[in-house]
Amino acid sequence: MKTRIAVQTEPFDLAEETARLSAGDVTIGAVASFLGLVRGHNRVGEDDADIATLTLEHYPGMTEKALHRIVDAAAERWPLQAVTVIHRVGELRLGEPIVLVLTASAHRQAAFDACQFIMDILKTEAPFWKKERLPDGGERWVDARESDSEAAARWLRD
Amino acid sequence: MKTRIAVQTEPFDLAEETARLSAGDVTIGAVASFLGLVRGHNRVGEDDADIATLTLEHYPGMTEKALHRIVDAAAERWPLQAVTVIHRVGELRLGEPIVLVLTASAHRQAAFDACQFIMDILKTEAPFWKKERLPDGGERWVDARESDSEAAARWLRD
Amino acid sequence: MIRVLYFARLRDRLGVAEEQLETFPPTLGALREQLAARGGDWGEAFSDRVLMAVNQEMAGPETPLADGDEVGFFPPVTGG
Amino acid sequence: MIRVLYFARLRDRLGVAEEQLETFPPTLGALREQLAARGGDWGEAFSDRVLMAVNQEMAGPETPLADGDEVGFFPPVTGG
Repeated sequence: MKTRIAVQTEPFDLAEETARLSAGDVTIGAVASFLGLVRGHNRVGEDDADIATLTLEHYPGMTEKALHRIVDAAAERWPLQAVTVIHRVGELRLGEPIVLVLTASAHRQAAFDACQFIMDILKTEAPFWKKERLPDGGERWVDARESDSEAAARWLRD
Repeated sequence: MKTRIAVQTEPFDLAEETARLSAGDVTIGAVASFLGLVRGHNRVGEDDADIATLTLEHYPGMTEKALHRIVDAAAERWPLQAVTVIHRVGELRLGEPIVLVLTASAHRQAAFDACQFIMDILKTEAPFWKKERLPDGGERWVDARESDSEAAARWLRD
Repeated sequence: MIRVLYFARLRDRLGVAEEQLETFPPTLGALREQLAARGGDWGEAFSDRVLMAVNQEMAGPETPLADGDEVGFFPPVTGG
Repeated sequence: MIRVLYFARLRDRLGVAEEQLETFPPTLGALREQLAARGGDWGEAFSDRVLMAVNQEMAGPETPLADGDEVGFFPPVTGG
Protein backbone atom coordinates (compact mmCIF):
# COMPACT_ATOMS: atom_id res chain seq x y z
CA MET A 1 0.00 0.00 0.00
CA LYS A 2 1.21 3.50 -0.88
CA THR A 3 1.28 5.55 2.32
CA ARG A 4 1.98 9.25 2.77
CA ILE A 5 1.89 10.76 6.25
CA ALA A 6 2.92 14.32 7.06
CA VAL A 7 2.72 16.65 10.06
CA GLN A 8 3.49 20.16 8.90
CA THR A 9 2.87 23.87 9.44
CA GLU A 10 2.44 24.58 5.70
CA PRO A 11 -0.90 24.29 3.88
CA PHE A 12 -1.31 21.36 1.50
CA ASP A 13 -2.49 21.24 -2.10
CA LEU A 14 -5.64 19.14 -2.32
CA ALA A 15 -5.51 18.54 -6.08
CA GLU A 16 -1.81 17.65 -5.97
CA GLU A 17 -2.32 15.26 -3.05
CA THR A 18 -5.23 13.54 -4.79
CA ALA A 19 -3.30 13.23 -8.06
CA ARG A 20 -0.27 11.85 -6.21
CA LEU A 21 -2.45 9.31 -4.38
CA SER A 22 -3.97 7.72 -7.46
CA ALA A 23 -1.29 8.40 -10.10
CA GLY A 24 -0.55 5.43 -12.31
CA ASP A 25 -2.75 2.94 -10.46
CA VAL A 26 -5.74 2.03 -12.63
CA THR A 27 -6.99 -0.49 -10.05
CA ILE A 28 -8.25 2.49 -8.00
CA GLY A 29 -11.94 3.18 -8.60
CA ALA A 30 -12.81 5.16 -5.49
CA VAL A 31 -11.14 7.94 -3.50
CA ALA A 32 -12.85 9.07 -0.30
CA SER A 33 -11.57 12.11 1.51
CA PHE A 34 -12.05 14.16 4.63
CA LEU A 35 -10.96 17.74 4.97
CA GLY A 36 -11.18 19.39 8.39
CA LEU A 37 -11.35 23.20 8.50
CA VAL A 38 -11.02 25.78 11.28
CA ARG A 39 -14.54 26.79 12.22
CA GLY A 40 -15.39 30.29 13.40
CA HIS A 41 -17.07 29.25 16.59
CA ASN A 42 -17.04 26.42 19.06
CA ARG A 43 -19.34 25.19 21.78
CA VAL A 44 -18.15 25.96 25.30
CA GLY A 45 -20.42 24.41 27.85
CA GLU A 46 -23.81 25.80 26.91
CA ASP A 47 -22.50 28.72 24.88
CA ASP A 48 -21.27 29.24 21.37
CA ALA A 49 -18.31 31.56 21.18
CA ASP A 50 -16.47 33.10 18.26
CA ILE A 51 -12.83 32.29 17.84
CA ALA A 52 -10.10 34.30 16.13
CA THR A 53 -7.40 31.70 15.48
CA LEU A 54 -6.66 28.10 16.37
CA THR A 55 -3.25 26.82 17.44
CA LEU A 56 -2.39 23.15 17.11
CA GLU A 57 0.22 21.68 19.40
CA HIS A 58 1.47 18.13 19.03
CA TYR A 59 3.91 15.59 20.46
CA PRO A 60 6.65 15.53 17.79
CA GLY A 61 7.68 12.02 16.86
CA MET A 62 4.73 10.38 18.56
CA THR A 63 2.23 11.99 16.17
CA GLU A 64 3.87 10.43 13.11
CA LYS A 65 4.08 7.04 14.85
CA ALA A 66 0.43 7.20 15.89
CA LEU A 67 -0.70 8.16 12.37
CA HIS A 68 1.29 5.31 10.82
CA ARG A 69 -0.25 2.85 13.27
CA ILE A 70 -3.77 4.10 12.53
CA VAL A 71 -3.20 3.83 8.77
CA ASP A 72 -1.73 0.32 9.16
CA ALA A 73 -4.80 -0.72 11.18
CA ALA A 74 -7.05 0.59 8.38
CA ALA A 75 -5.05 -1.35 5.77
CA GLU A 76 -5.58 -4.55 7.77
CA ARG A 77 -9.35 -4.06 7.78
CA TRP A 78 -9.98 -2.87 4.21
CA PRO A 79 -8.38 -3.49 0.79
CA LEU A 80 -6.68 -0.13 0.18
CA GLN A 81 -4.30 0.86 -2.60
CA ALA A 82 -3.18 4.16 -1.09
CA VAL A 83 -3.68 6.39 1.96
CA THR A 84 -2.60 9.97 2.64
CA VAL A 85 -2.87 11.69 6.03
CA ILE A 86 -1.67 15.29 6.42
CA HIS A 87 -2.16 17.12 9.71
CA ARG A 88 -1.14 20.71 10.23
CA VAL A 89 0.29 22.21 13.42
CA GLY A 90 0.91 25.77 14.54
CA GLU A 91 -1.39 28.76 14.30
CA LEU A 92 -4.25 28.55 11.78
CA ARG A 93 -6.81 31.13 10.71
CA LEU A 94 -10.55 30.68 10.25
CA GLY A 95 -11.46 28.53 7.26
CA GLU A 96 -7.93 27.11 6.90
CA PRO A 97 -7.51 23.34 6.48
CA ILE A 98 -6.40 21.39 9.56
CA VAL A 99 -6.36 17.81 8.38
CA LEU A 100 -6.67 15.84 5.15
CA VAL A 101 -7.33 12.10 4.92
CA LEU A 102 -7.47 10.44 1.48
CA THR A 103 -8.20 6.74 1.01
CA ALA A 104 -8.08 4.90 -2.33
CA SER A 105 -9.62 1.52 -3.05
CA ALA A 106 -11.16 -0.44 -5.92
CA HIS A 107 -14.64 0.08 -4.44
CA ARG A 108 -16.31 2.92 -2.63
CA GLN A 109 -17.43 1.24 0.58
CA ALA A 110 -13.88 0.31 1.57
CA ALA A 111 -12.67 3.83 0.77
CA PHE A 112 -15.47 5.47 2.79
CA ASP A 113 -15.13 3.14 5.78
CA ALA A 114 -11.34 3.45 5.94
CA CYS A 115 -11.53 7.25 5.72
CA GLN A 116 -14.02 7.45 8.59
CA PHE A 117 -12.07 4.92 10.65
CA ILE A 118 -8.83 6.88 10.26
CA MET A 119 -10.53 10.15 11.27
CA ASP A 120 -12.35 8.59 14.23
CA ILE A 121 -9.23 6.93 15.63
CA LEU A 122 -7.05 9.98 14.88
CA LYS A 123 -9.47 12.12 16.91
CA THR A 124 -8.92 10.01 20.04
CA GLU A 125 -5.38 8.61 19.69
CA ALA A 126 -3.14 10.99 17.75
CA PRO A 127 -1.47 13.45 20.15
CA PHE A 128 -2.66 16.82 18.84
CA TRP A 129 -4.25 19.52 21.00
CA LYS A 130 -6.18 22.59 19.93
CA LYS A 131 -5.98 25.96 21.64
CA GLU A 132 -8.43 28.67 20.64
CA ARG A 133 -7.57 32.35 20.67
CA LEU A 134 -10.65 34.51 21.17
CA PRO A 135 -11.25 37.92 19.56
CA ASP A 136 -10.66 39.57 22.99
CA GLY A 137 -7.17 38.03 23.11
CA GLY A 138 -8.02 35.31 25.64
CA GLU A 139 -6.93 31.72 25.04
CA ARG A 140 -8.33 28.36 26.02
CA TRP A 141 -7.59 24.72 25.37
CA VAL A 142 -10.35 22.86 23.55
CA ASP A 143 -12.03 20.09 25.56
CA ALA A 144 -12.20 16.57 24.17
CA ARG A 145 -15.69 15.54 23.05
CA GLU A 146 -17.52 12.52 24.37
CA SER A 147 -18.98 12.03 20.89
CA ASP A 148 -15.46 11.50 19.52
CA SER A 149 -14.82 8.70 22.02
CA GLU A 150 -18.08 7.07 21.01
CA ALA A 151 -17.25 7.37 17.30
CA ALA A 152 -13.90 5.64 17.88
CA ALA A 153 -15.44 2.94 20.10
CA ARG A 154 -17.86 1.75 17.41
CA TRP A 155 -14.95 0.41 15.31
CA LEU A 156 -13.84 -1.79 18.21
CA ARG A 157 -17.34 -3.25 18.61
CA ASP A 158 -17.68 -4.29 14.96
CA MET B 1 -27.94 25.28 1.55
CA LYS B 2 -25.50 26.04 -1.26
CA THR B 3 -26.03 23.46 -4.01
CA ARG B 4 -24.05 22.92 -7.19
CA ILE B 5 -25.05 20.13 -9.56
CA ALA B 6 -23.50 19.58 -12.98
CA VAL B 7 -23.61 16.90 -15.68
CA GLN B 8 -20.80 17.56 -18.13
CA THR B 9 -18.33 16.03 -20.56
CA GLU B 10 -15.42 18.19 -19.32
CA PRO B 11 -13.16 17.23 -16.40
CA PHE B 12 -13.60 19.16 -13.16
CA ASP B 13 -11.03 20.89 -10.95
CA LEU B 14 -11.07 19.28 -7.52
CA ALA B 15 -9.30 22.11 -5.69
CA GLU B 16 -11.48 24.76 -7.33
CA GLU B 17 -14.67 22.83 -6.51
CA THR B 18 -13.62 22.37 -2.88
CA ALA B 19 -12.69 26.03 -2.51
CA ARG B 20 -15.98 27.11 -4.10
CA LEU B 21 -17.92 24.82 -1.75
CA SER B 22 -16.56 26.24 1.48
CA ALA B 23 -15.61 29.78 0.45
CA GLY B 24 -16.63 32.42 2.96
CA ASP B 25 -18.56 30.11 5.27
CA VAL B 26 -16.67 29.72 8.55
CA THR B 27 -19.43 27.55 10.02
CA ILE B 28 -18.08 24.67 7.89
CA GLY B 29 -15.74 22.42 9.85
CA ALA B 30 -15.87 19.26 7.75
CA VAL B 31 -15.83 18.49 4.04
CA ALA B 32 -16.27 14.86 3.00
CA SER B 33 -15.78 13.88 -0.59
CA PHE B 34 -16.02 10.99 -2.97
CA LEU B 35 -14.21 10.79 -6.27
CA GLY B 36 -15.04 7.93 -8.63
CA LEU B 37 -12.41 7.00 -11.22
CA VAL B 38 -12.43 4.77 -14.33
CA ARG B 39 -10.83 1.49 -13.29
CA GLY B 40 -8.77 -0.59 -15.70
CA HIS B 41 -10.74 -3.77 -15.25
CA ASN B 42 -14.18 -4.90 -14.28
CA ARG B 43 -15.78 -8.10 -13.11
CA VAL B 44 -17.83 -9.87 -15.77
CA GLY B 45 -19.54 -12.91 -14.33
CA GLU B 46 -16.62 -14.87 -12.89
CA ASP B 47 -13.91 -13.17 -14.91
CA ASP B 48 -11.94 -9.98 -14.60
CA ALA B 49 -11.40 -8.27 -17.91
CA ASP B 50 -9.33 -5.28 -18.93
CA ILE B 51 -11.13 -2.31 -20.37
CA ALA B 52 -9.83 0.38 -22.72
CA THR B 53 -12.35 3.20 -22.26
CA LEU B 54 -15.66 3.80 -20.55
CA THR B 55 -18.57 5.66 -22.12
CA LEU B 56 -21.26 7.19 -19.93
CA GLU B 57 -24.71 7.70 -21.39
CA HIS B 58 -27.44 9.53 -19.50
CA TYR B 59 -31.04 10.69 -19.76
CA PRO B 60 -30.60 14.45 -20.30
CA GLY B 61 -32.88 16.50 -18.10
CA MET B 62 -33.84 13.61 -15.87
CA THR B 63 -30.26 13.22 -14.54
CA GLU B 64 -30.18 16.78 -13.23
CA LYS B 65 -33.64 16.39 -11.68
CA ALA B 66 -32.67 13.10 -10.03
CA LEU B 67 -29.45 14.57 -8.63
CA HIS B 68 -31.29 17.59 -7.22
CA ARG B 69 -33.82 15.32 -5.54
CA ILE B 70 -31.09 13.16 -4.02
CA VAL B 71 -29.25 16.21 -2.69
CA ASP B 72 -32.48 17.64 -1.26
CA ALA B 73 -33.17 14.33 0.49
CA ALA B 74 -29.68 14.45 2.03
CA ALA B 75 -30.27 18.04 3.22
CA GLU B 76 -33.45 16.91 4.96
CA ARG B 77 -31.58 14.20 6.88
CA TRP B 78 -28.37 16.02 7.84
CA PRO B 79 -27.41 19.62 8.67
CA LEU B 80 -25.43 20.57 5.55
CA GLN B 81 -24.04 23.96 4.55
CA ALA B 82 -23.12 23.03 0.97
CA VAL B 83 -23.20 20.13 -1.49
CA THR B 84 -21.59 19.70 -4.91
CA VAL B 85 -22.32 16.82 -7.29
CA ILE B 86 -20.57 16.68 -10.67
CA HIS B 87 -21.07 13.69 -12.95
CA ARG B 88 -19.33 13.32 -16.27
CA VAL B 89 -20.79 11.79 -19.42
CA GLY B 90 -19.25 10.75 -22.72
CA GLU B 91 -16.11 8.75 -23.35
CA LEU B 92 -13.58 8.58 -20.49
CA ARG B 93 -10.11 7.05 -20.35
CA LEU B 94 -8.62 4.87 -17.61
CA GLY B 95 -7.95 6.75 -14.39
CA GLU B 96 -10.15 9.70 -15.36
CA PRO B 97 -12.67 11.03 -12.83
CA ILE B 98 -16.31 10.03 -13.35
CA VAL B 99 -18.09 11.57 -10.40
CA LEU B 100 -17.39 13.99 -7.56
CA VAL B 101 -19.55 14.42 -4.47
CA LEU B 102 -18.60 17.05 -1.87
CA THR B 103 -20.56 17.60 1.34
CA ALA B 104 -19.87 20.36 3.87
CA SER B 105 -21.15 20.48 7.44
CA ALA B 106 -20.16 21.78 10.84
CA HIS B 107 -19.24 18.27 11.98
CA ARG B 108 -17.69 15.30 10.28
CA GLN B 109 -20.31 12.61 10.85
CA ALA B 110 -23.00 14.55 8.99
CA ALA B 111 -20.59 15.25 6.12
CA PHE B 112 -19.51 11.58 5.86
CA ASP B 113 -23.04 10.19 6.10
CA ALA B 114 -24.47 12.63 3.57
CA CYS B 115 -21.65 11.92 1.11
CA GLN B 116 -22.21 8.16 1.31
CA PHE B 117 -25.98 8.57 1.09
CA ILE B 118 -25.72 10.69 -2.05
CA MET B 119 -23.38 8.17 -3.71
CA ASP B 120 -25.49 5.17 -2.71
CA ILE B 121 -28.76 6.67 -3.97
CA LEU B 122 -27.09 8.10 -7.10
CA LYS B 123 -25.84 4.60 -7.95
CA THR B 124 -29.39 3.21 -8.05
CA GLU B 125 -31.59 6.18 -9.03
CA ALA B 126 -29.71 8.61 -11.27
CA PRO B 127 -30.15 7.62 -14.93
CA PHE B 128 -26.57 7.05 -16.05
CA TRP B 129 -25.33 3.93 -17.86
CA LYS B 130 -21.79 2.74 -18.40
CA LYS B 131 -20.58 1.03 -21.56
CA GLU B 132 -17.10 -0.50 -21.59
CA ARG B 133 -14.92 -0.64 -24.67
CA LEU B 134 -12.48 -3.54 -24.54
CA PRO B 135 -8.92 -3.50 -25.93
CA ASP B 136 -10.08 -5.78 -28.81
CA GLY B 137 -12.64 -3.14 -29.84
CA GLY B 138 -15.68 -4.98 -28.45
CA GLU B 139 -18.23 -3.11 -26.36
CA ARG B 140 -20.58 -4.11 -23.59
CA TRP B 141 -23.00 -2.43 -21.22
CA VAL B 142 -22.07 -2.73 -17.55
CA ASP B 143 -24.51 -4.74 -15.41
CA ALA B 144 -26.04 -3.21 -12.31
CA ARG B 145 -24.65 -4.63 -9.06
CA GLU B 146 -26.79 -6.23 -6.38
CA SER B 147 -24.42 -4.72 -3.79
CA ASP B 148 -25.40 -1.23 -4.98
CA SER B 149 -29.09 -1.98 -4.41
CA GLU B 150 -28.28 -3.22 -0.91
CA ALA B 151 -26.19 -0.12 -0.15
CA ALA B 152 -29.09 2.13 -1.18
CA ALA B 153 -31.64 0.05 0.75
CA ARG B 154 -29.87 0.48 4.10
CA TRP B 155 -30.72 4.20 4.12
CA LEU B 156 -34.42 3.38 3.84
CA ARG B 157 -34.25 0.98 6.78
CA ASP B 158 -32.64 3.51 9.15
CA MET C 1 -49.84 12.10 -27.93
CA ILE C 2 -46.96 10.93 -25.72
CA ARG C 3 -43.20 10.76 -26.31
CA VAL C 4 -41.50 7.48 -25.42
CA LEU C 5 -37.71 7.32 -24.94
CA TYR C 6 -35.51 4.23 -24.67
CA PHE C 7 -31.99 4.25 -23.23
CA ALA C 8 -28.74 2.27 -23.10
CA ARG C 9 -28.92 -1.51 -23.53
CA LEU C 10 -32.68 -1.40 -23.96
CA ARG C 11 -32.43 1.10 -26.82
CA ASP C 12 -29.71 -0.97 -28.48
CA ARG C 13 -31.85 -4.14 -28.32
CA LEU C 14 -34.96 -2.41 -29.65
CA GLY C 15 -33.13 -0.34 -32.24
CA VAL C 16 -35.36 2.61 -31.28
CA ALA C 17 -34.29 5.66 -29.27
CA GLU C 18 -37.56 7.58 -29.37
CA GLU C 19 -41.08 7.36 -30.75
CA GLN C 20 -44.33 9.30 -30.51
CA LEU C 21 -47.57 7.49 -29.80
CA GLU C 22 -50.81 9.14 -30.98
CA THR C 23 -52.91 6.80 -28.87
CA PHE C 24 -51.82 5.36 -25.55
CA PRO C 25 -53.28 3.36 -22.68
CA PRO C 26 -54.31 5.00 -19.39
CA THR C 27 -51.40 3.80 -17.23
CA LEU C 28 -47.65 3.29 -17.46
CA GLY C 29 -48.01 -0.42 -16.66
CA ALA C 30 -50.49 -0.89 -19.50
CA LEU C 31 -48.14 0.93 -21.89
CA ARG C 32 -45.33 -1.37 -20.92
CA GLU C 33 -47.52 -4.44 -21.58
CA GLN C 34 -48.58 -3.04 -24.92
CA LEU C 35 -44.94 -2.50 -25.96
CA ALA C 36 -43.90 -5.97 -24.75
CA ALA C 37 -46.69 -7.43 -26.90
CA ARG C 38 -45.17 -6.01 -30.11
CA GLY C 39 -43.28 -9.25 -30.60
CA GLY C 40 -39.76 -9.71 -32.00
CA ASP C 41 -37.13 -8.31 -29.61
CA TRP C 42 -39.74 -6.33 -27.70
CA GLY C 43 -41.10 -9.16 -25.57
CA GLU C 44 -37.66 -10.36 -24.58
CA ALA C 45 -36.32 -6.85 -23.91
CA PHE C 46 -39.22 -6.06 -21.58
CA SER C 47 -38.94 -9.39 -19.77
CA ASP C 48 -35.71 -8.08 -18.15
CA ARG C 49 -35.84 -5.59 -15.32
CA VAL C 50 -36.83 -2.26 -16.88
CA LEU C 51 -37.11 1.01 -14.96
CA MET C 52 -39.76 3.54 -15.95
CA ALA C 53 -40.06 7.32 -15.69
CA VAL C 54 -42.86 9.73 -16.47
CA ASN C 55 -41.88 13.33 -17.11
CA GLN C 56 -38.35 12.55 -15.91
CA GLU C 57 -39.40 11.17 -12.51
CA MET C 58 -39.17 7.48 -11.60
CA ALA C 59 -42.68 6.00 -11.81
CA GLY C 60 -44.54 2.76 -11.12
CA PRO C 61 -47.08 0.83 -13.20
CA GLU C 62 -50.10 2.58 -11.66
CA THR C 63 -48.91 6.01 -12.82
CA PRO C 64 -51.56 7.55 -15.12
CA LEU C 65 -50.55 8.81 -18.57
CA ALA C 66 -51.77 12.08 -20.04
CA ASP C 67 -51.44 13.85 -23.34
CA GLY C 68 -48.02 15.48 -23.67
CA ASP C 69 -46.26 13.18 -21.20
CA GLU C 70 -42.66 12.09 -21.72
CA VAL C 71 -42.14 8.42 -20.83
CA GLY C 72 -38.70 6.83 -20.38
CA PHE C 73 -37.84 3.13 -20.29
CA PHE C 74 -34.34 2.02 -19.31
CA PRO C 75 -32.29 -0.74 -17.67
CA PRO C 76 -31.09 -0.51 -14.03
CA VAL C 77 -28.71 2.44 -13.79
CA THR C 78 -24.93 2.03 -13.52
CA GLY C 79 -23.51 5.52 -13.03
CA GLY C 80 -21.30 6.86 -10.28
CA MET D 1 17.35 8.08 34.04
CA ILE D 2 14.08 8.75 32.24
CA ARG D 3 12.78 11.78 30.34
CA VAL D 4 9.30 12.98 31.23
CA LEU D 5 7.35 15.28 28.88
CA TYR D 6 4.15 17.21 29.60
CA PHE D 7 1.89 18.63 26.90
CA ALA D 8 -0.88 21.16 26.28
CA ARG D 9 -3.17 22.07 29.17
CA LEU D 10 -1.31 19.76 31.54
CA ARG D 11 2.02 21.44 30.79
CA ASP D 12 0.45 24.88 31.25
CA ARG D 13 -0.95 23.92 34.67
CA LEU D 14 2.29 22.37 35.87
CA GLY D 15 4.54 25.03 34.37
CA VAL D 16 6.93 22.26 33.29
CA ALA D 17 7.42 20.99 29.72
CA GLU D 18 10.13 18.42 30.38
CA GLU D 19 12.21 16.99 33.19
CA GLN D 20 14.72 14.22 33.70
CA LEU D 21 14.36 11.84 36.64
CA GLU D 22 17.52 10.11 37.90
CA THR D 23 15.49 7.65 39.97
CA PHE D 24 12.07 6.36 38.96
CA PRO D 25 9.56 3.74 40.08
CA PRO D 26 9.17 0.40 38.24
CA THR D 27 5.87 1.14 36.47
CA LEU D 28 4.12 4.00 34.65
CA GLY D 29 1.22 3.92 37.13
CA ALA D 30 3.59 4.27 40.08
CA LEU D 31 5.33 7.20 38.37
CA ARG D 32 2.00 8.92 37.90
CA GLU D 33 1.16 8.47 41.58
CA GLN D 34 4.56 9.80 42.58
CA LEU D 35 4.08 12.92 40.45
CA ALA D 36 0.53 13.48 41.75
CA ALA D 37 1.94 13.35 45.31
CA ARG D 38 4.22 16.35 44.68
CA GLY D 39 1.50 18.64 46.01
CA GLY D 40 0.58 22.12 44.76
CA ASP D 41 -0.93 21.99 41.27
CA TRP D 42 0.36 18.46 40.66
CA GLY D 43 -2.33 16.61 42.62
CA GLU D 44 -5.15 18.53 40.97
CA ALA D 45 -3.63 18.29 37.48
CA PHE D 46 -3.31 14.51 37.73
CA SER D 47 -6.83 14.09 39.15
CA ASP D 48 -8.19 14.94 35.69
CA ARG D 49 -8.10 12.40 32.88
CA VAL D 50 -4.45 12.13 31.81
CA LEU D 51 -3.21 9.96 28.93
CA MET D 52 0.21 8.33 29.15
CA ALA D 53 2.78 7.21 26.60
CA VAL D 54 6.08 5.34 26.92
CA ASN D 55 8.55 5.76 24.08
CA GLN D 56 5.84 7.49 22.02
CA GLU D 57 3.29 4.68 22.26
CA MET D 58 0.11 4.93 24.31
CA ALA D 59 0.63 2.96 27.54
CA GLY D 60 -1.28 1.83 30.62
CA PRO D 61 -0.35 1.92 34.34
CA GLU D 62 1.17 -1.60 34.30
CA THR D 63 3.76 -0.63 31.67
CA PRO D 64 7.28 -1.15 33.13
CA LEU D 65 9.78 1.71 33.01
CA ALA D 66 13.44 1.25 32.07
CA ASP D 67 16.50 3.44 31.97
CA GLY D 68 16.43 5.71 28.90
CA ASP D 69 12.67 5.65 28.46
CA GLU D 70 10.75 8.69 27.25
CA VAL D 71 7.47 9.14 29.13
CA GLY D 72 4.71 11.51 28.00
CA PHE D 73 1.74 12.77 30.03
CA PHE D 74 -1.03 14.70 28.30
CA PRO D 75 -4.75 15.50 28.34
CA PRO D 76 -7.25 13.76 26.02
CA VAL D 77 -6.32 14.65 22.44
CA THR D 78 -8.31 17.15 20.36
CA GLY D 79 -6.75 17.11 16.88
CA GLY D 80 -8.38 16.45 13.53
